Amino acid sequence: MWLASKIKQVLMVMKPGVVTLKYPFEPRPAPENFRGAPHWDHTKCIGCAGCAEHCPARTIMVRDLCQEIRVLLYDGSRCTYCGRCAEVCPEKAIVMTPRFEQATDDRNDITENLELFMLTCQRCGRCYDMETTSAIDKLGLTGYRYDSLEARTVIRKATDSFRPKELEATERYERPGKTGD
Amino acid sequence: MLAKIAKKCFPRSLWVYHCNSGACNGCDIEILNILTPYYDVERFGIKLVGSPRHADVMLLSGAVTRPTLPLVKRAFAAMPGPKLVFGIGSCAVGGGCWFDTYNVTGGGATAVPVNYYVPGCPPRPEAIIYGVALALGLVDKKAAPVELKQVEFPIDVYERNKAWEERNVIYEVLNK
Amino acid sequence: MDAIARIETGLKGRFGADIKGLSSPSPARLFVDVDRRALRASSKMLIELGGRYMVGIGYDEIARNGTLGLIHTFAFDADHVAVVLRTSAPASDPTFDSITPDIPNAGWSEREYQDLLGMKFTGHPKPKRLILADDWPDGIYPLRKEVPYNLEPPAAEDVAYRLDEAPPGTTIVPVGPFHVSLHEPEHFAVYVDGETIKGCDYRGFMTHRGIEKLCQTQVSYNEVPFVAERICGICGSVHAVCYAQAVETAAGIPISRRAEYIRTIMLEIERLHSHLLWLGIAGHLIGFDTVFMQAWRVREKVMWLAERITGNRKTYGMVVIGGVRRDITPEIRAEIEGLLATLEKEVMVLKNAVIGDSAIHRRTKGVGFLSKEDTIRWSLVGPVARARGLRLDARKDHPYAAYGDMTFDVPVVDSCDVWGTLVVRVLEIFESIAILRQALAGMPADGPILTAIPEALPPLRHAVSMVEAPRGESVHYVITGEENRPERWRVRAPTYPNLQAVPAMLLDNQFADFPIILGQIDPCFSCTDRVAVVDAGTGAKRVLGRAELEGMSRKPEGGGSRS
Amino acid sequence: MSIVAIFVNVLLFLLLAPLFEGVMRRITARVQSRQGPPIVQPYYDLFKLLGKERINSAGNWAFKLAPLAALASILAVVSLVPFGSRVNALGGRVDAITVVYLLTLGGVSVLLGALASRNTFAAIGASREMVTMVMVEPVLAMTLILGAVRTHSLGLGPAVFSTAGAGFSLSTGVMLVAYLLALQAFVAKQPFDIPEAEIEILEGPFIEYSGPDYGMFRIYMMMKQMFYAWLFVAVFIPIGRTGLYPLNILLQLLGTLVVFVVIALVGSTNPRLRIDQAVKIYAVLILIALGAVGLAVAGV
Repeated sequence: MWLASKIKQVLMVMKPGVVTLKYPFEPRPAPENFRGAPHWDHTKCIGCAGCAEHCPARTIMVRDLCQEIRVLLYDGSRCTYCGRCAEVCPEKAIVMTPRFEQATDDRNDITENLELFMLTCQRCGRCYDMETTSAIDKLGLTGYRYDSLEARTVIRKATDSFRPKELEATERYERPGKTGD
Repeated sequence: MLAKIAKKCFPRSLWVYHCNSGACNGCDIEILNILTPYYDVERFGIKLVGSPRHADVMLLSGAVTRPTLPLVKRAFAAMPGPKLVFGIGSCAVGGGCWFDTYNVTGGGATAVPVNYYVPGCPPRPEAIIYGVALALGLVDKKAAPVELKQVEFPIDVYERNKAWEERNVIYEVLNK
Repeated sequence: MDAIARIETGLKGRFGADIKGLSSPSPARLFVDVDRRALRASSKMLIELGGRYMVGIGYDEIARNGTLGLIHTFAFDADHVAVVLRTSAPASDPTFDSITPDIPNAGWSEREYQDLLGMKFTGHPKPKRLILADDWPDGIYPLRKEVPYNLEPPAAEDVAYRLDEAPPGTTIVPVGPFHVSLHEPEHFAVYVDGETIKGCDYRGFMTHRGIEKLCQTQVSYNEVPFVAERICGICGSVHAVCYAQAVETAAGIPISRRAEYIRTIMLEIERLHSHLLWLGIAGHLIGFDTVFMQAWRVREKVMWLAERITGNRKTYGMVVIGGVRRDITPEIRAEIEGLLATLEKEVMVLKNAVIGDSAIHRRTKGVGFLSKEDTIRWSLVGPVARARGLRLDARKDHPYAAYGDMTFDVPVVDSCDVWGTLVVRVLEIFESIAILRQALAGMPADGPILTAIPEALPPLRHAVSMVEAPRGESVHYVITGEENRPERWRVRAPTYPNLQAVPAMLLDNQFADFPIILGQIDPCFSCTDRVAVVDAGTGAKRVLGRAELEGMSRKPEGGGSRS
Repeated sequence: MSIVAIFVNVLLFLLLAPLFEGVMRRITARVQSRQGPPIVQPYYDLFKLLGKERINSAGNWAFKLAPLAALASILAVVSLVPFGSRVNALGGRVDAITVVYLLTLGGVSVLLGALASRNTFAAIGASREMVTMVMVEPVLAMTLILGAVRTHSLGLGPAVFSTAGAGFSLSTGVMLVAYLLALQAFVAKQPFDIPEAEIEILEGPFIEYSGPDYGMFRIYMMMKQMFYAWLFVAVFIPIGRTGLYPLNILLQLLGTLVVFVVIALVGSTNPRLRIDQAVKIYAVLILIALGAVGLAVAGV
């Protein structure tokens, strides 16, 4: 009886045969609405920082360098790929690409650095939570959002409440190389 | 001569030691998943072992919480010779949603030197296999930093030295 | 209504003066505000009236009225009612008399708020540290409002966790933080005499990540479901649904019938993959790797389906407050039906192979025995309770989402051991398939899947909600707050009560069975991160230092272990 | 010529033991419907282990000596054994009892290593290994004694090839059954791989060993497996009796391969037993073996 059940088991498991996928040598693409790495389309982004407000992992940081330039840094190391930013963006500038092969040996490979030109804001009212205040009103040089890109943390404080020492730490901002094409 | 053979055989037989330092066990299930029939990393010679003494690769999953920080360091120290550390999942790569709460010390890098990061929450088994293949040198890296500018700004705003501030009067107005 | 009336008259009769308020916002809920003097007596009475203790919640109201609030929740499963007992104490002297002597399951809640809120419980049998790390300085209570969420205090001097004294004649086997069978950092000091287990002490909390504090200070309402999903990697959407339901009942937001159906479908898909996962892990724990491989091969199709529906294999991200984010389109519906057909055949093959195998009988029958009375006393939930003759299922006792109009039966076995839990879980897979078919058929064809949330949710509303996770009943308690953020959010996972009973199940079993006995409750420590201690009976006092905790890993070069 | 046979024995066993282990891992993988490692994977594992750093965590001489003693004992057994049914120079001078003694020495050195590493899991592994050795070695000893009784000589050649020498009989049949059932325990594979239970006590006795030490224990385990599988073929199945020495070796290796396939199939379809359940089964095995020897003494 014991032997019979064993032989039956062996035959039973042999039926499906070898099912191993030859993955790294044959591609296994993710389904089309897969929530992979988010990508910012800098031509559509209006710099309203709605995504930075709504990211559960607080990996999207916004900093105003001066009256005209707002820098948006997405640090992929803590991103949990929940797709909340893509859902909240009023301009649908963020797309959850089906890219999942993000393995790397240096954490800077999974970051996105966007420089947005804020001078041409026409107060069109499309940006995030327009009814309370517009992004440009908050934008005063002191900047309503001054997250530390170096320490990669969202600080949610305006610049004027910073001590000078903290400001120096953020001086070493290097501009991204290529122009948005 | 033996050392040369051993070095050549090292990537072909990686014994993996799984260290969960505070993960939600989503990544642990994916780590076990790559041993199951559909993905089966044993074809690369990877085996899950129970003791750090026999291990070559430490699979770190989970944001290193305060109590596990010394334990992860000890487990890493207990591993012999040529060893690698893989950080699997957003918690190990950067600390996850709770990277800065009172009981979490941040990602895997705060405890041990991490060689390869596999982001994802949880990363697909294919993504983990891709990370392993990257370490074995079978594939090359696809991730690259993205840096974009909306416009090439005419004046260079970034010359933040004394001269620039005098020239630009708006700073006096605001710095009172 | 008669149940609520019966409880009200009972409580008023005994504690007329001390009861400050009775309110019943819905036919299935009763909120009782009682003075802290009568807390223990009223809790004892609720248990005698047939209640089952669920969870305790502590919250900090110092800013508002200078008090620390304490809530105990009880479930009356037969009458489909949940009773919430609320009391508070001035912040100057936050002492309550402990209810653990009558209700052993409350031991953990009270110790948790001793750690996190600084409350004191007189008469608690084991007031040891529970949640915070060993080197967390005393006096700092993280859940208090004035303590920032990202505080990292310097380590107190190397204070080692005092494990219980070992019974005489037993050696300590440290099933250490990184044990192959545990998959999660928990430490069991198992007291072994030869091969039989005499007792066990457990120091957990290595996966405590301060989620509740995070979601009270940093994360807003609609992001909390995405953090809730990552509390546990296997029953993620259970926590998200439970949280969303709690907020919706608290704020009174109605959600569309179609969204409820989609939530039910996602919960059942999660139960399918969770039970198949456990079947594989159980096979792995008794050394039968072929069952592990075959069960997970069958499970893989469910994961691929979930990936196509929701965009991620495990953290579905479907649930937000007010409904669901993605819809079940007709072609996905066809795919689900196709999967259910193949799954039924494959799981039938697995069932015959596993249940018919005498070798598995030998390793699971009579192992990890816990009598029905102990199960009631420890108020265990889920398949562990259903394998011991208790018909407990939140889907039937406290119906939520679309379970009201699903017809399914709850498999109950009374063999009181690991074998019972295995049979119950396999039968539940077939029940889930049946529920999924009914849900797909009964889903309203159209209708919105997400209702807009009003401007701001009304603050200071209390609500408790229960969801049947694959491991048992998961309870969430929410108090709504201002600035678009919950004031207090309490999570109790099913492993929380079950883990307390593990040491009782371990007594007088073989050490080789330790993994499978622990495995039968399908522990999800990241859900629970709680501590259980067994009274290991008599025994000389022997204090063990931190080194014993890391028995697994030692310093090289003559480090030498101290066994 | 018989001096060369010693080297042939040692070389063949050293080279082919990992190959058979690779075959077994491949079959276990196929039963679990997955592709499984390449056949030469154990070679990679061994060479990698030899290249790793050695952590001497217990620091005493017994801890360092144990792997050497284990490897030495199994190499001694392998060099004595009449492989390819030709008694070599060393084989002539020893008898069956020496082989049993050397095999037990291997088990004892594993115990020595486990207890020297002062680790709680190793201590439990050592106690289980002791129980297995005490209960299972007698069955091996009785197989050889049966051969000696039937061929009236304790010499290694006649004791091992007793069926070929004195023909098949009822006692050999009963002994065949006992040996087959005990094979899984000899080889320490799935239903009986309790001392090295990977799940509960993390590779049991070998938990503290790393790098070359653990490599030596692995090769020791592999060669022990191959020896027991070969012994089954040599004692009970009269193939490899032709005059040609290389042909004998080839036939016996094929027989060993078949035995390995059977071990792998049985191993992958059974959960691990607990030590107390296993002890009950071992007791039954010893009784069957004693019965067989009794029959042999009665001349049946």
